[in-house]
Amino acid sequence: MTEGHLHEEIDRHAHTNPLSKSSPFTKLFFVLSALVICVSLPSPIVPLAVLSVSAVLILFMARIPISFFVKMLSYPTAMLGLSCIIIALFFGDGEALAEVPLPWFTWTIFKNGVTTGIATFIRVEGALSCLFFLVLTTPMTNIFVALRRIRIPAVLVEVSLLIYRYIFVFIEITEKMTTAQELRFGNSSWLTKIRSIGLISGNLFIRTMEQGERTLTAMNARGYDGTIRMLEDLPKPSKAALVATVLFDSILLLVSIYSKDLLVV
Amino acid sequence: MDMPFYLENVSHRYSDGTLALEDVTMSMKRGERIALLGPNGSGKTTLLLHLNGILKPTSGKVHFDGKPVEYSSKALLELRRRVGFVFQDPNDQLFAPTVRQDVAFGPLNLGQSAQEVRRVVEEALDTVGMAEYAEKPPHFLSFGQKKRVALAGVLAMQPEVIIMDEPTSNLDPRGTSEILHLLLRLSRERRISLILATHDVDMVPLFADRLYILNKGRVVSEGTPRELFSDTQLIRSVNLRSPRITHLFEVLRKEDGVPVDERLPLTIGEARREVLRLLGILQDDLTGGSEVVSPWRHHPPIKNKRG
Amino acid sequence: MDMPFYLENVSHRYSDGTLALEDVTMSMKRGERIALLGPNGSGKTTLLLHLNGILKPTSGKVHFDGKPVEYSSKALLELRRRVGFVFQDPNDQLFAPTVRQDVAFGPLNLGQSAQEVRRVVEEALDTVGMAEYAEKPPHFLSFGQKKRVALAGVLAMQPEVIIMDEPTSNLDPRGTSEILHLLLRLSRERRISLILATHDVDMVPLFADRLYILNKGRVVSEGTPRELFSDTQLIRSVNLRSPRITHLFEVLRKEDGVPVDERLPLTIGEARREVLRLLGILQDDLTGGSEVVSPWRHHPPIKNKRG
Amino acid sequence: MHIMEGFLPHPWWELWFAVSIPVVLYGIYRLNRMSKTTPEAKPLLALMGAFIFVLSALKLPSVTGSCSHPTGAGLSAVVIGPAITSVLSLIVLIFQALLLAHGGLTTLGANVFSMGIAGPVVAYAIWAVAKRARIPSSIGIFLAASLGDLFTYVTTSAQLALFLPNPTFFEALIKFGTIFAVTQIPLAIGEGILAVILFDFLAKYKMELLSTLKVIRVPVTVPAKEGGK
Repeated sequence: MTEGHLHEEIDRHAHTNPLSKSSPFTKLFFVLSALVICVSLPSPIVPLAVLSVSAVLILFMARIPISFFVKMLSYPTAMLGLSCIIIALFFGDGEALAEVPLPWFTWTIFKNGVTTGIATFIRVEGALSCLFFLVLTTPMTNIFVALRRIRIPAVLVEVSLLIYRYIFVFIEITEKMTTAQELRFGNSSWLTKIRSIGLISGNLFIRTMEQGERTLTAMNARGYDGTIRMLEDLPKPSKAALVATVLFDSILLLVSIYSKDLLVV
Repeated sequence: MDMPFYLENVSHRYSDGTLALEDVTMSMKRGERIALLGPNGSGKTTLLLHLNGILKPTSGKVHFDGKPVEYSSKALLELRRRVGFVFQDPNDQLFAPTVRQDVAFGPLNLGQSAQEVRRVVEEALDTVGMAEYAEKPPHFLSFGQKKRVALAGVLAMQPEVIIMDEPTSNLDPRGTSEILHLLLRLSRERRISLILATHDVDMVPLFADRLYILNKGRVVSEGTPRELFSDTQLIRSVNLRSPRITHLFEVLRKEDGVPVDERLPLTIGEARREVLRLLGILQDDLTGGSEVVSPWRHHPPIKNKRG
Repeated sequence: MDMPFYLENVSHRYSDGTLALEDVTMSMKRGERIALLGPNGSGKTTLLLHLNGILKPTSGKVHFDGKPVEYSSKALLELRRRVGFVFQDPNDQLFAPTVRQDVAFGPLNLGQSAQEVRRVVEEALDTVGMAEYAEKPPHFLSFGQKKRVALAGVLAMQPEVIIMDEPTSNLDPRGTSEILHLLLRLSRERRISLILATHDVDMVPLFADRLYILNKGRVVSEGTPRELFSDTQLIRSVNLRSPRITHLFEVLRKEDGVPVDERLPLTIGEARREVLRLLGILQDDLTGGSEVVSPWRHHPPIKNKRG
Repeated sequence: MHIMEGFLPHPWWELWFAVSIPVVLYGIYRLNRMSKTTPEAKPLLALMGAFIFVLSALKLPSVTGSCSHPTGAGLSAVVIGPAITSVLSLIVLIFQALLLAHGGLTTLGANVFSMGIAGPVVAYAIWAVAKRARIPSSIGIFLAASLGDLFTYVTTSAQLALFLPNPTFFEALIKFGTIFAVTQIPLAIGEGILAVILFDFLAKYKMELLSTLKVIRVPVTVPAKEGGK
C-alpha cells in the first residue's frame, strides 16, 4: 500500500526538480508548440528531434533519474509497440510488401501499412517525451495559476484544484481499503475480486460525498462565497527560454519541409 | 461587551430527527480558554458548529458580542472572520494545492489586497512554524504539520475567537505538546479566546480555565477543571474518566485512607505539591504549581522568527 | 516453535528512496503482548506491514513460526489467515453493507461452509460485544463500535497473532478502556499474541509485556516498559514522553530529592504502592500492583453471552 | 484505454478538438450557472471528479488477463447530466495525462469526445427512455452505464478507423472493434453492475443530493444550512 505509485512519483519530481520554480508559461509554450508541430507535420525527423531535446532537458536540466524516465516511457511504449505492429501487419492498401498464403486466404502486408506503423511509433515517442517534460518539471499549482492567467474559465480551474487535492486523499483511502481486503482474501477468485472492487467503489463513493460536505462546511467557515480566489504569484517567463523555443520550432519547421517525404504515409 | 459568546437555551434537531443538542446555555468571557468535554457523540461538534453560524439552532439563540447572531450571508462573513474554526481532520480543511494558497483562502475571501494577504499568510505560517513548507502541497505533510497549517489558515483571518475540534486527536506526544503550547501562546500573547472540544481528560487541566461537560446533547455540568474533576461520580456517569494523576490521589484517599486534600490535584505540578505536603516537606519556595510541565519546556518547539 | 515472529536485520526502502526501516531485529514469543512505541513517522506502520507480507523487506528476513516468510500467493494466504491485521481507521476496513456481512468477509473468502461462517461470525461479534448490531450498516456506528467490528472481522478468521495499528487513537476514555480490556482478555483467555503500534505512552504500561522503541526507522531500544521508561533521557530523545504518572515521580526524585525507587512507577497501581511506601504505611495485603486500574472495573464494559 | 499522446496526426487531432470544444463550452456554461444557484454544488462536483479519477485508477481484472478500468462517466451522465459530465471528463483526462502519463494533450479532443461526450450522451438517452418506459431504475442504470461504456469504445474504434481507413473506413472499424470487443464486453457488464451498486448507495444515503441535482424528482426538504455531525 505504501509502495511508490506513478502519480506520487511524478508529483514529487514535479515539485522538487531544479526547474520546478521556473515559469510554467515558458514550459507550456515549449511543450505545446513542439507537440503541435510533432503531430501536424509528416516528417519523421521532427519527432526524433523533439524526443532528443526533451530527453536532454529531462535528464540534464531537470535531473530526473534516467531509470525513472525509462520506467515512465516503457509502459506506453509497450502498448504503442503492440498497436503499431498491428497497424503495420493488418492495415494498409495499394502496394504490397509481402503476401503470406494461408489455407483460406492470402494475408497481404502493405507497404503503406508498415510506413504508417513506423511513423506512428516515432511520432508518439516524440510527443510522449515532450509531454513528460511538462509533467515532470511543472508543479500542478503553477499550471492552475497559469491557466487562470490565460483566462481559462475560473470555474474550470476551481473544480480542477479541488480534484487535484482530493485525488491524493482518495487514492490513499483506496489503497488502504484494497490492502484491508487483500488481508482478508478479497481477491482469492475472479468473482470475489469483482465484488471487492464493487464494495470499495461504493464505500469510496459515500466517503467522497461526505468529504465533499465536510470540505464545503470547512470552506464556508472561512468565508467561501462560491468563488475560490488564489494568490497569483508566478515566476516571470524567461526571455532566453522563449527565444530558444521559437528558434527550435523554426528549425523543426525547416527540417520538416526537407524531410517530409522520408516516410510517405 | 466582554462576552463574545452567550448561548441561550440552544437546541438543535437534525433533519433525520436526532436531537443533537438540547437546551444548552453557555457563556464565554473575552480571552477565556474553555474546554467542552464529552465522550464521542455527545454533541460537542454540533455545538461548535453553532458558534460560527454553520448550524442554526432549531430553538434558542446564539449571541455574539452582545448581539444575536444573524444568518444573512453578510453577517455570517463578518462572524466567520471574527470566529475561526479548526476542524478535527485537517484533510477536511486543506483543499488548496499548496500550503500558501490554502492559508490565503480566508483572507482573500475577506477581500484584502494581495499584498496584505501575503503579509498575514507569512505571519500565520511563521506563528505555527510552517513557513518553510509554504510551497508544498498538503499531501507532502505529516498529520501534525497539516493540523498546524489548518490552524494557520484560521489565524490568517486574525480572529478574536478560535474554535478547535479535538485539537490533539491522532497526534503523538510531541505534536500534542506543540499544538498545546501554540494555543496557550496565542491565548496569552494575543488574548485570543479559545474553545476546544475534546475527550482528552489529561490535557484539559493543562489548558482550560473553564469546562463544560456535555453528555447526550446536554450540558451536565460547568465549572473549573478543579471543581468538576473533584466530582468523580459525575465524571464517570458520563463515560469519562479523571486525569490519571487525579485518579491516583483519589485511590489513595478512598482505598488507602491517605489524607489527600479534598480538591484532588489535576496536573503534575499540583500532584507534586500534594505529595510534598503529605511528606511534610513542602518548601515555600517551590515554583508555580499549575503551569504546564512539559518534557520539552527547555526546547521551545515552535519556530518564530520574531522571537 | 515458540516464536511466531523473528525479524532479522530487516530494512525497507521505498521506491522514492526513503529508508523507512533500517536494520530492524525483533522477536516475539507466543502469547506475548508487544508494543511498538514511536512518534509519528517513525516506521511503526511500515514495520507492521512486513509482518503479514504486505511489504517485503528490501534486505533482511522475516521469519514466522520458525520458517522464513515466503511471498508466493499460497504462502501469503496461509500467513494472513494466521496473522490478523486491524487498521488504525476502521473506516478503511469496513466496507460491506452490514456488520455481519463485513465480519463474514474473511471467512467466506477462505471458502468455509455457510454454517461454519455463521458460527465464527456469531462468536466474533459476541466477543467484541457487537452481536446486537449485526444487521446494522457499519456507517451508522460510532467510531469505537466500528473499531470493535473491525477487530471482530479479524477474530472471525481465528488468527494466532493480531496486529493493531494505533488501537486507541481517536477513542474517548470509555472506548479506549473497552478495546484495551478486550485485547487483554483475548491475550489471557485465548493466548493470542498481540503486537500494537502506538504513541499512547500512558496506555503502554497497562498493556505490554515488552516494548520496542522505534525512531526514524530504527529500533533504538527494547525491554519491559519498566526498564525503558526508567530511561527518561532516551524517551525524550525520540520525541516521546514518560507516562504522566512516571513523570510525576521523576520530578519528585530529581527536583525535590524525594527518595523515590530507582524503578519509577508506571501505572496507578504501582504509583499507589510507591506513595504508600514513601509514607511508610505500605500494607502487605495490598492487592496486585501492576493490574489495570480502570475507572470501570466494577462495570465490565464488554458484553459476553458466554461469560 | 485512451488514445495515446501523439497517436492522431493532422488533421484528426484538430477535428476532434473542434467537435468537443462547443460541447465542453456549453458544459462550462451550465456548471457556471449551477455554481451560482447552488454554491454547494461545486465542491460536490469536484469530489465526484476525484472519484471518477480514482475509480479509473482501480484496475478491474479482465477475463483475458489484461487489466482495464471502469470510467464512471455513464453514471455521472445520469446523475449530473451529459453537459457537465463532459467538463468533468475533460479535467479528469488532463489529470490522467499529467499525473499518470495516460492519454495525452493533443488527443484530449478525441478522448473527451469518446469518454466524455459520446458515451455519456448514449447513457443519458438510455436512462431517459428507460425512465419514460417505467423500466425499474436498476435495469435502466445497468443498461445506461454498460451501453454507454460500450459506445465509448465504439467511438474510439471509429476515431482510429478514420485515421487509418485502409482499405476502407468500415473494414478498419470492424478490425479495431474486434480487437477491443474481447476486453470491452465483459468490462461493460462490470461497469453496469458497478453503476447499479453505486446508484443504490447514492439513493440510500444521499437522497437530498440526488434531488438537488434533479435526478430523482422527489421533493426532499434540504436543510437551510449545510449539515455536519
